[in-house]
Amino acid sequence: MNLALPVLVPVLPALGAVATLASGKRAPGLTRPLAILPVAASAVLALVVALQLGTGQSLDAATRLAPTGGPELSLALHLDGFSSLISVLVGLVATCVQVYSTAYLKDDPRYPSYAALVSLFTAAMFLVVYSGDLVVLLVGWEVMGICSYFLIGHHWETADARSASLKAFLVTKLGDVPFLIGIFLLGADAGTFRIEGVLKAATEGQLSHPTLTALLLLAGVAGKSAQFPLHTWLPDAMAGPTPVSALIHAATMVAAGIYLVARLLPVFLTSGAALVVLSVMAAVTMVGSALCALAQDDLKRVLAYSTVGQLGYMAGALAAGDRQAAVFHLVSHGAFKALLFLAAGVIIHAAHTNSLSAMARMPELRKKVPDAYWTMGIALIALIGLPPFSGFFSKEAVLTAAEHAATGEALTNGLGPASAVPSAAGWIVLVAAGLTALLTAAYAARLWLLAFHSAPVALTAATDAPYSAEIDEADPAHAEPPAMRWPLWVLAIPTMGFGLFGLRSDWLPALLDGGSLRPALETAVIATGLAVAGALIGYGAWRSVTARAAAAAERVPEQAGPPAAETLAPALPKPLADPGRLLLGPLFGPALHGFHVDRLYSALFVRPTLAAAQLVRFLDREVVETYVRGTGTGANLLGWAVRRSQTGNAQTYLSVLLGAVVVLTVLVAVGS
Amino acid sequence: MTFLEMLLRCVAVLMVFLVFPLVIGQTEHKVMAHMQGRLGPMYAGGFHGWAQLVADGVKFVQKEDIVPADADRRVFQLAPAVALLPYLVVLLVIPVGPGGFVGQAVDAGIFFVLAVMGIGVLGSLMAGWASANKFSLLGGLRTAAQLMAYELPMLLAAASVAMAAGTLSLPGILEQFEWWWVPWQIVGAFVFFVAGLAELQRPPFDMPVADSEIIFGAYTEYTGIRFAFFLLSEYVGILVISALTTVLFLGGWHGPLPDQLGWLWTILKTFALALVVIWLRVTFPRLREDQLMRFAWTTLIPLALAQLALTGIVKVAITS
Amino acid sequence: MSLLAAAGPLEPAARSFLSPTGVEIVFLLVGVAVLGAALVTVTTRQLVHAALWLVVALGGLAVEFLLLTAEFIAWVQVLIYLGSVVVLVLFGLMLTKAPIGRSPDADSGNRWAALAVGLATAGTLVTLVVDAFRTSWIDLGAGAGSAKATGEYLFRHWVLPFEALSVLLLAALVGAIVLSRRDDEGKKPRPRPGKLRAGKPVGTSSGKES
Amino acid sequence: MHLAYPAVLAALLFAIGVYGVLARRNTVLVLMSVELMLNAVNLNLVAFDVWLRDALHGGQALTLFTITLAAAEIGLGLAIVLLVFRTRRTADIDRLTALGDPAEDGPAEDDETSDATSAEAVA
Repeated sequence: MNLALPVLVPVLPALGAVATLASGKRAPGLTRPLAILPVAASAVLALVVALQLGTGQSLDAATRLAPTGGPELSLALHLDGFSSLISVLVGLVATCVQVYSTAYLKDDPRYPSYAALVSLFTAAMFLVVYSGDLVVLLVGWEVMGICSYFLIGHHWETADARSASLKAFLVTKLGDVPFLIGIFLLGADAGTFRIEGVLKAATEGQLSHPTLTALLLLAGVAGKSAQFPLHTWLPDAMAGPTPVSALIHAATMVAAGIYLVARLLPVFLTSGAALVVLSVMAAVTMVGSALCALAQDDLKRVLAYSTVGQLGYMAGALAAGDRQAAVFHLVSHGAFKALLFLAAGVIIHAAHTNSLSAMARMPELRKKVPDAYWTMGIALIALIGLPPFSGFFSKEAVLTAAEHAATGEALTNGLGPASAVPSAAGWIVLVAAGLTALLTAAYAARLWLLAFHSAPVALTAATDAPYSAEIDEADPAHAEPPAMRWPLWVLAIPTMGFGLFGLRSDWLPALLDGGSLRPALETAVIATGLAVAGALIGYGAWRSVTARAAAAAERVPEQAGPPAAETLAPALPKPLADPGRLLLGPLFGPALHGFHVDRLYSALFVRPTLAAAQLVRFLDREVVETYVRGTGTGANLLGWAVRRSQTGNAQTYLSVLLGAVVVLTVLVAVGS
Repeated sequence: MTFLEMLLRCVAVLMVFLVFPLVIGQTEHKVMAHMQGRLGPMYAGGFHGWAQLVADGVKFVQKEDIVPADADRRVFQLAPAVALLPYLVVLLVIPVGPGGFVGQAVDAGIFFVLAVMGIGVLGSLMAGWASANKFSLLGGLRTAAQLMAYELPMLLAAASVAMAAGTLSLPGILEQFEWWWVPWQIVGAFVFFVAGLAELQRPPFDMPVADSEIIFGAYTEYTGIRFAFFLLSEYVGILVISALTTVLFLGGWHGPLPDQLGWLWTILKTFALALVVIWLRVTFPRLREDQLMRFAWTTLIPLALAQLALTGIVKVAITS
Repeated sequence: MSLLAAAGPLEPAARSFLSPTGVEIVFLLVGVAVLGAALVTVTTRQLVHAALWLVVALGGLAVEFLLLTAEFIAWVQVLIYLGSVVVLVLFGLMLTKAPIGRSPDADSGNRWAALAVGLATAGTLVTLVVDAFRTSWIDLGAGAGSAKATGEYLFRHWVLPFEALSVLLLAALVGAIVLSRRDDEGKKPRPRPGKLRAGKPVGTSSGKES
Repeated sequence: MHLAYPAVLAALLFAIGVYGVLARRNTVLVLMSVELMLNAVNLNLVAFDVWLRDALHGGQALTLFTITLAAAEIGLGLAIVLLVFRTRRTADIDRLTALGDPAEDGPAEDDETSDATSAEAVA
């Protein structure tokens, strides 16, 4: 197999990024082709590489990068079914996002730098996927972090975007530091940074502190893949442009963490404690994020919490020892989540607001965006996990893996003994996944119904709707351009059909570890039942609040008249029309604010850091500076004393000089 | 040389000092009177106004000796003596005839003469400053500047003669004298004589006492006998300069008659030069101050240097 | 030399401070006069008097040189110091508007420090000199200071320093001229000074016109 | 003659000159005192020259040079004094203290800067 093809896959978008950035100001016409073509070419190349590699094979190539005293750094390439699958996904999503962006950010003056960053982001993800060396992987990992910082802060005019980008950067870095130490530990124990060397060492039990190493790596994964407790950056990252959200959530950044754990799963299998921690992490993430999603008003934040939850599913599958299921869900989730975000972008574009309650008061929204309406429905069904859409199959795979782990026969597919996975991890994941399936269906139904099927409560609603931060997106007066519509349908195809790949054992499983991905009967029935129940609960709640809202809407004009209705409109209808408030009850407030994890962070990290900074500042200003000023004042005093003697009177100088000469003479005369 | 001889010599010099300037003064009166057609000096004493100078002296002595109220009294009173005394000392060393016919032979005589004459300027300065009068101060300053300026060409011209003779001693120079030195050193003689006139502040170089500008310069406030001292110092000055020019450039005692009458030649030549000085006074108008300085620096000094060069060349030519 | 001879015999008969020779007596007397004049010079409050007392001190020193048989140097002392330096000093005093009478501020504030330093210097130097040359005797013999001798050593052994000194004098001359020039002289065209021509006052009228 | 006489005379003259240089206020008087010191040196040179009977007569030659130098010095010195007098209307040497550092106040305190920093710290 020609090595140039896989090498070109990450190199092309990187070159495209450089070219876009270089030509952005001077040749604006070149920007769009330069943004789309390299990424598209990479996607095609990734597909070609995947096809050439075929199933059940892997390829490793390496060239020494830098000789060091210890473990060597090498530019290593590793291709197998996982990387093929994910690289195709990345290529597909990135291409769609780039195409979509050409229309979405048509009038943005900073479009060239944005496109370049997206290309670079894609290149970094390709690098992470293809890398066979942990240090090179880390390079891609960090480049993604920086790109996400810039992309989330694309609208840096708004304080939200600035703080969100900073938060994303800092939180992911908070995970990256232990991650780096974990990589060094791995390299030190295995004697190499090559992944297959590390895996070999792990299976042979050469790791000296497997639990510690795994936990350190988990910190990085939690940061990158937005797992509890480092998930808080992801909902805030919605301040970035919607295509970026799609890119981050579907294919690149958050996928990187899951992909890394999948690659290094043998390492994690050496530590049962780490797996339990991972499972707890996944469970908390799933349930918590689902509850939060139920309470959110911002469309994109709902989707963001749903991403966090689905990532929890993947982490749960990994905790159950089945990386097949995780990657399966990753790919199917990548497809439908990208679709969800792009559709959401279209909706936001049309409604010109992010707020669900504002959309609810908008008449005939579904008529304005029929493409988004339908594709979003498809994607939501996939999210809920109803057959026969892809989400059903991939979620079933996760549940099956969790069930097997709970019964002590984890589907490790030869990566380690089934007993390596504690059954507690399986149980935790299984219960949490079931609960989450219920909640997911509920918030998906709420989202869908609120956005498209609410009866218009007040005609004036559009005026008070909170505007989207994306002020400079495409003109809302016109219909969505084709570049924003057809990526939706392109992505809808895998959303609907990808799950079928898991049915035949010679298709997708052959590409992966070879285990079965067929849904088991009882879990399928239970999960589907839970999903349907959740959807029905959501529907019921919606009907109930809609009826109450209609009653209230009749009362309001009688009491206060139109002017009062206008002024009170933003405050009154919202709490009534939201089924989430009815369902969550007292939990609604905390869930709306992400269970105050941010406040916890603020208390745990921000305030101590600020206090420490204050202390350092105090020490610097009052203690150190006192000495500095003291030396200054001392020098001043000394200089003042010396200055007193410099009167400019030559005779005084001469008196001292001659007197000193006399004294010297006497001394010499007496001394000799 | 015994103490008695020395005393005799000093007394003789003092006599010369007291008599000759008066003779020159009387001569000036008479000569000027004749030249300018004045009648005044013809009457005093009857016979051709012989007692004019005596009358002047009596008049000066009679007058009150006034010291201005704001003046520095002691300096004011001391100034005429300081102006007068150096000439007396100089007279000591001027040879009159051959064979020790001189007050006191000094080894570096020419040098001594010039050095001591330089002190005379102090008298004018003291007088000008102590009078507490702006015109007097200006006159004193003018005197100082003029004397400093003209001392240099004078020294250079004298150096030329000393070089020719190979000695600094005045009798020594005269012993070396040949008749052709007169044309050889004629430029030096001119420079020396003119510079001497300027040293004396005689017309046309009497800017320090220019009455049309600063009344009477440093001597404005002086009256009576002290003023007479200044006048006397001027006449002694004429005598000294004439005698020095005679000794240095005109051969001194050398003449057609035998050496025993050399003193006569010296006196004759000296008086002839004194007549020239008087003649110049009635002939030339006063220069302006800047013309005076210009004349010294741009005419006399180059001339003196040229003379010096000529002397050197001829001297080397003769000896080699 | 005859003047010196009149002052007393020169033979070094008794080398004792108690039986001084005539030259020594004259030297001491003149020395006392010099010191007195110098003291008055540095203490008097009348500025011009200080300069005049300086004349006395320097003249006394010339006599001391004569007594030390340095005749030529004595005359040089008279010519340069008395004839030129003091005149220049007086000139300077008058140009800087020295007042007649006592100046209350002739001495600066640190005169007591100056007195201390001066006394210390005097004490140290006198002690040192007396200690070192108590028994040394000058044999005042042949006239080593005559013009002839001076010329011989000056132009035989010291020609190069002599010439160098002439260059230095030239530099000092130029420096003094540069320092003395008024700055505004070059700015406006001065009236052209008339030529020196006897009998005709040239330049006065033209000077007024321009 | 005893060498001590001219030597002591020169020493005393020099000390008087030192006193004059240090105590006099008028610059011209200071220059005069310098002349006194120079003459003390001259006297020493001559006396030691006569005492040593040096064939080169270094003492007397140096004396001549010193006198010449003194003439040059006084010329330049007076030119400088006149220039100073012309520009400053004074010849008092202790009023020519332009090279001195005027130190009327106490040592400068940087109060404002410290206040500013503390204000920043509070903010």
